[in-house]
Amino acid sequence: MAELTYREAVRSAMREEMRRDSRVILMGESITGYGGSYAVTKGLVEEFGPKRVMETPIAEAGIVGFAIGAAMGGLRPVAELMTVNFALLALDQIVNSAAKFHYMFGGQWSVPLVVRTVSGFGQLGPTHSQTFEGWFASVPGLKVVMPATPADAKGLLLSAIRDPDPVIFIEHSLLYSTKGEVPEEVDREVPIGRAAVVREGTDVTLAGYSRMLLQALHAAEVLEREDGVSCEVVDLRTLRPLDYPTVVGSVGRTHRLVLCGEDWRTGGFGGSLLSEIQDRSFDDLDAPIARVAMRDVPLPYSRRLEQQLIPGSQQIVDAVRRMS
Amino acid sequence: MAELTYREAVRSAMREEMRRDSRVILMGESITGYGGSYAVTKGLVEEFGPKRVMETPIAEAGIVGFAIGAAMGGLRPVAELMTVNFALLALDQIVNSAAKFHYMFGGQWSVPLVVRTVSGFGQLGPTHSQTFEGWFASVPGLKVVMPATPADAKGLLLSAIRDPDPVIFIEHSLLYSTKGEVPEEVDREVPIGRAAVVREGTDVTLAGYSRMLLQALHAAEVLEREDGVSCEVVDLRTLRPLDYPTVVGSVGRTHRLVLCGEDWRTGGFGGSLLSEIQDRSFDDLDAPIARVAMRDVPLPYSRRLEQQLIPGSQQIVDAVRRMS
Amino acid sequence: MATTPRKSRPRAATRSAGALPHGLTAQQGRDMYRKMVQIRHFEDHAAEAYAQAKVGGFLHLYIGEEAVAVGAIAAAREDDHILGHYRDHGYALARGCDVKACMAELFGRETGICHGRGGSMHLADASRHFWGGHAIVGSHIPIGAGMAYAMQYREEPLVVLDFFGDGATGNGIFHEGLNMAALWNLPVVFICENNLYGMGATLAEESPVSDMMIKAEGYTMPAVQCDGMDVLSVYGAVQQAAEHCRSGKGPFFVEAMTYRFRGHSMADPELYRDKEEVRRWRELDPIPRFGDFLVQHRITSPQELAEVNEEVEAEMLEAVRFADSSPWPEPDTVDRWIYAKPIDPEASEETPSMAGDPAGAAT
Amino acid sequence: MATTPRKSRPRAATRSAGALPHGLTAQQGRDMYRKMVQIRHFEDHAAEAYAQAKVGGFLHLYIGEEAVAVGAIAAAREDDHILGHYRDHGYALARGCDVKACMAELFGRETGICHGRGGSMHLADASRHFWGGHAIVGSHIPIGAGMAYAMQYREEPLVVLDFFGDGATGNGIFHEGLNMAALWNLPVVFICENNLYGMGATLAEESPVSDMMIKAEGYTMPAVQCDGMDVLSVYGAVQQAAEHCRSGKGPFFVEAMTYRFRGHSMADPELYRDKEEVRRWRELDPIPRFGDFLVQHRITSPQELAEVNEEVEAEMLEAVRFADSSPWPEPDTVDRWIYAKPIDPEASEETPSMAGDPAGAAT
Ligand SMILES: Cc1ncc(C[n+]2csc(CCOP(=O)(O)OP(=O)(O)O)c2C)c(N)n1
Ligand SMILES: Cc1ncc(C[n+]2csc(CCOP(=O)(O)OP(=O)(O)O)c2C)c(N)n1
Ligand SMILES: [Mg+2]
Ligand SMILES: [Mg+2]
Repeated sequence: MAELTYREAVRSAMREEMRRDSRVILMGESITGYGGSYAVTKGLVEEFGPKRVMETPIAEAGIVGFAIGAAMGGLRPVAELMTVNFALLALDQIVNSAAKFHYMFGGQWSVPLVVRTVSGFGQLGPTHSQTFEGWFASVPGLKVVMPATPADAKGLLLSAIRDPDPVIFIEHSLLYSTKGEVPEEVDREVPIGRAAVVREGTDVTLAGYSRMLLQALHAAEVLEREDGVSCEVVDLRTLRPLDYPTVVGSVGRTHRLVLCGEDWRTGGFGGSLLSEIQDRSFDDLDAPIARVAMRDVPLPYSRRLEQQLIPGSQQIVDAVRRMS
Repeated sequence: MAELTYREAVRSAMREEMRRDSRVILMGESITGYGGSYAVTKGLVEEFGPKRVMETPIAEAGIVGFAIGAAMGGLRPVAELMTVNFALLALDQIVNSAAKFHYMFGGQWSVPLVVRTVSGFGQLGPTHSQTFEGWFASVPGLKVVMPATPADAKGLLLSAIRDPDPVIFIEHSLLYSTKGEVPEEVDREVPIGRAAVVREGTDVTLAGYSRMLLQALHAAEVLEREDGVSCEVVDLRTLRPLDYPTVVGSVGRTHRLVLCGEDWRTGGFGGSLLSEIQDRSFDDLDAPIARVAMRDVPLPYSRRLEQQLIPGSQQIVDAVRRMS
Repeated sequence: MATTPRKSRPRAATRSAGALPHGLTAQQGRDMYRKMVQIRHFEDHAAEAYAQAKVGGFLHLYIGEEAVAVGAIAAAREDDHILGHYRDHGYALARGCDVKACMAELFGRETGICHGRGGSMHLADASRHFWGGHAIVGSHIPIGAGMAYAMQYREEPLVVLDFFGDGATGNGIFHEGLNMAALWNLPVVFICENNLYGMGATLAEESPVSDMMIKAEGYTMPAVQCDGMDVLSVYGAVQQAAEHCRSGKGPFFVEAMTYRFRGHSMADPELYRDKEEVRRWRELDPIPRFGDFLVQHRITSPQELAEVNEEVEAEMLEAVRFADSSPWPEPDTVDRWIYAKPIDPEASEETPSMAGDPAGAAT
Repeated sequence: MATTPRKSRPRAATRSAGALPHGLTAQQGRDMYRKMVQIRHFEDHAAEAYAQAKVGGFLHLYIGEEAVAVGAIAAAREDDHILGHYRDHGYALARGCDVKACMAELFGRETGICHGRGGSMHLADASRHFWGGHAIVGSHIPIGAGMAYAMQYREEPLVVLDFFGDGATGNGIFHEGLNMAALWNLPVVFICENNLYGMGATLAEESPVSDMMIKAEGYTMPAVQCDGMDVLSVYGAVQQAAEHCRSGKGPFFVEAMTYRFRGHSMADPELYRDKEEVRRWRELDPIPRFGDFLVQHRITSPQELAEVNEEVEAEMLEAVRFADSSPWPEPDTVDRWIYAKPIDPEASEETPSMAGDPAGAAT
């Protein structure tokens, strides 16, 4: 085990997989000389050269289309879209090409593509502070992964690169400098499609992913300390396919559920989750499922307004308190 | 009152508004000589000329960006995106430009833009049979309208063109030839943001929009005839902002709710709706809210497979029967 | 508006008997003729089946443009890669895809080349290096560049032929793809089928320049224009282009001037062009034109051509019979192929350790 | 990789005292100088405030490029429209936007030019026809074309200046916008600030051609290159371009060769370019260069220039004070401006008639 930052964990997954498999290539904007806008790819072009770490023009749709073709030609491309806000420019390629080919061509070939991108905020203003995991997670044919910890960031990225299907891998800018133990063995994949109970509890389940998982863990501590409430915390890790059994199992024990996300409440992924879990757990539930989500506002630049809007552990604590 | 098809109703809203207001222009692919891929704009270039009915290159992002600029310059553009599948190419402009400007520039100007587009299927294959209303409806700053009847198609389009905000107006290819009474007066707007109880009932509420509204009405008839179940049917009409009071009011009377949509179950708009209505109506509900939605499959070309997947009145009937 | 066919290039009419230009053998010439006839008859039958509601959705006919796919694909190696747009029957048949399986695809049957999942717009045959049939205009342009990158990276001497229409050049994705191909010097031939219309839009409505090859200049990409109604002209242009690519000199742009004799799709009322224009172009029909050429050069005879027509017609009747009597996909297969590696979380244990399982790579 | 500054065009050094080229008056010359100084000082203070964490998010400095915005905007009418990208302080100040309000925007205050909602990347001032500050690369290019269409349609003699970087030309949206502007002959000047980098990508990594103006050729759009380190060169180019547009001759492309002295944003470690290159370009600093020119031509004196510097510095200190002491937006205003016409279905009666209400237009 080594202690790595989330950023280093992502980088080490790429580095190890590139060492292991010469088909793996990276491509993206400012990922070479600049080292990536969040410094994730730093040092990789020096080790692997510009044929394997490709500096691209600012052309998100082209990047993803190109990576799809490279995948069809036998490579294992990892395309970086600088932030998920710019992924909107590539949605056609992601949805109409990557997610469709295996199905619509009758299983003739698959698209082993990873699209790495980043959610987050921090006074970036309305166009640069969004998160769209729910959109990706609604598309059959895509797998969608959002790791919360360095260990998962590494293990899930290894799985994603080795997966024969297109995987949308969403990192979080506010997690890059968080640290955690990461197994060193090259083959420590974390399987796609499995949630994890990361804290056991008896009174309420908090289910989250990415940054909100850490917020949920923090909320669990506060609730234990201040309210004597025992929270079970589930890290969803993969949004598609979603590991409903783990969530339903937890709800079967706690009878209460809070879903924690950062996307807008209306149309956000939490609604879909809630709908499905309600179906499966209706008789287990002692209270309506609660959601913590972003208020329906384009996230403004001003620090004060932004801080007021970003969901965090306090909102989770409040949601639990309102339940009981 | 005149009997018009849904197609004619959409066309007549544009024609009347163009006669009334010289700032209104149309733009889109094959909307002039060809008359529009669903013949909606037929005859308009002949009446208003190519300066007001603009044939564009096949450039969805450019079309929407251009229309945003035209709106900022004082015009009232109605941009047609041939189908909602191609709207993916324009999502950046819709989400990061149109939906954001009024907010992020501090209310200095608005973007009075209508994006008309079309959902639907009919052996069009996986890339051409999708519907993304839930994505649009999740974006603060957009208004999203999906009319079910010719009268609403006309009245809501009039409202949309006159609205100072960007409105996504989604028609349905399978509704174009349906007929209905449409008021003739030019100013018969149907207000954005109001649902309508289109059939009264006592046992269960069926809420739908666009084509699924007609399916719900049909299901209501079947259920009344065959099961003696009295359905109240609510036409949501506007998905953002959504008229929750009308839905909640109906559920207060019937205590049961089926949400009817055509988008994929996972991540679809129904999940968001369910989440919100459950919050508001938990104590009123005698059964979990049921959803009719598209199975999570890229809609295949083959007629047999497609027919098996498309949600319709039978699924609504089944959902109600499972409830009681 | 370009309403008059361009003057075609000088024909090879002065060559001696039995000789074809560009190093083509007589057999290759006869094969190319047969391929064009196949495409034509295939589509006539497809249109008929569409009228009988046996084929549904969008059906885009390539009739009139057969020389482009046939000439271009004949000029490539068998294992060179092909991508094209939704008007794709020509690419499939020119590449030698199974005619029955193609027809069955249009009929939506399990025996279809994509098991009925894709339909007319999404034919593909990976075993023949034909990678689709792409229905989103221009989307396959960067995809083709990416495939070419994989060939370059893997040092395979293969070239990608990427076909699209004049209309696609108005979409940004076209430029993003060309830019990347040029930046990285990739072995891809971009083949623009300039048929003067993008659905109902005329060339003049799509683009301020009417020669699409001009658009390659911003990428310092060499380009040629050829007569898309003359299979030999296309063959020559693509042969030159593919050689250029294969020798490591980077991408090449070929513009084939052509015309679709039928509407954009079966739904097209064709109000945007006049019958006289269509008539003039029909006179350049590439099939009789090449047939006459072959006869003139004594590479074949009128009788042989008539036989080809009959054989192909019989083949097509058989294909329609096959398609029509083929089974539908089984209802319970509708979830197949959403993923190459389906993952069923329902099968997972409830609380896997956070470190995950060390299962081997799925490569 | 273009690492050496291009030779600048011949300077107007032979002109007689007091005379400026392009018909500029002495006062206009002095104003342009002051504007450049304003931008420089504004950004120095912004960078300082950023270091103090009073300004957050992304901050992109225009230092080194001031001559482009100032020269171009001076060459336009006051009511011509301006759009630009996220590196936008220069456009705002060159257009005369309130310095305090701009600074307060960076501080996220209610007194900000966009009430703190947009921040540095999203400055705008509709009253001065400055339409933003656009943070999605290239997104404003078709938007500018659309505004130009509105001007043409309404027969207003106004021109749009649309500023973007070299990097933006790799994005499809650039081409879609240029194509439309050319097709419809619109009065828009596309101003490409070629500063040799798109974030960390060099020109050679972005584009197979290093002169961005070549990309206008595919649209038959006239183009000129100018020295972006020389405010007069930019002025001349944009004056010519705007005249062309205003006289109904359609769009025009101006490429200004320039250089950003600082990193892409405050977060940039600048590993991708060498210090020597930066040093060489710094020698071409447009501010002292134009100052010297004005002194040489006796349009101003070194003392006057020093005074300008002092006045501007005082102005900026005042702006920082203003911003720093301005109120934050009120928490309960966070929902303001999501819509121009908010609709509250909560206020609706439950069952409106299907025909809807006949309320008047919201125009
Ligand atoms: C992105 C996108 N926009 C619009 C369409 C609808 N559409 C299908 S074909 C077509 C015209 C394409 O013209 P061209 O590229 O010239 O090819 P042709 O049909 O003439 O062979 C259009 C607009 C589409 N499929 N994809
Ligand atoms: C569509 C999109 N992709 C990526 C980014 C991230 N990004 C911001 S600025 C920039 C570089 C732009 O370079 P250029 O156009 O040359 O302008 P410059 O910064 O040099 O002034 C990039 C990649 C973005 N904002 N939008
Ligand atoms: Mg065409
Ligand atoms: Mg630049």
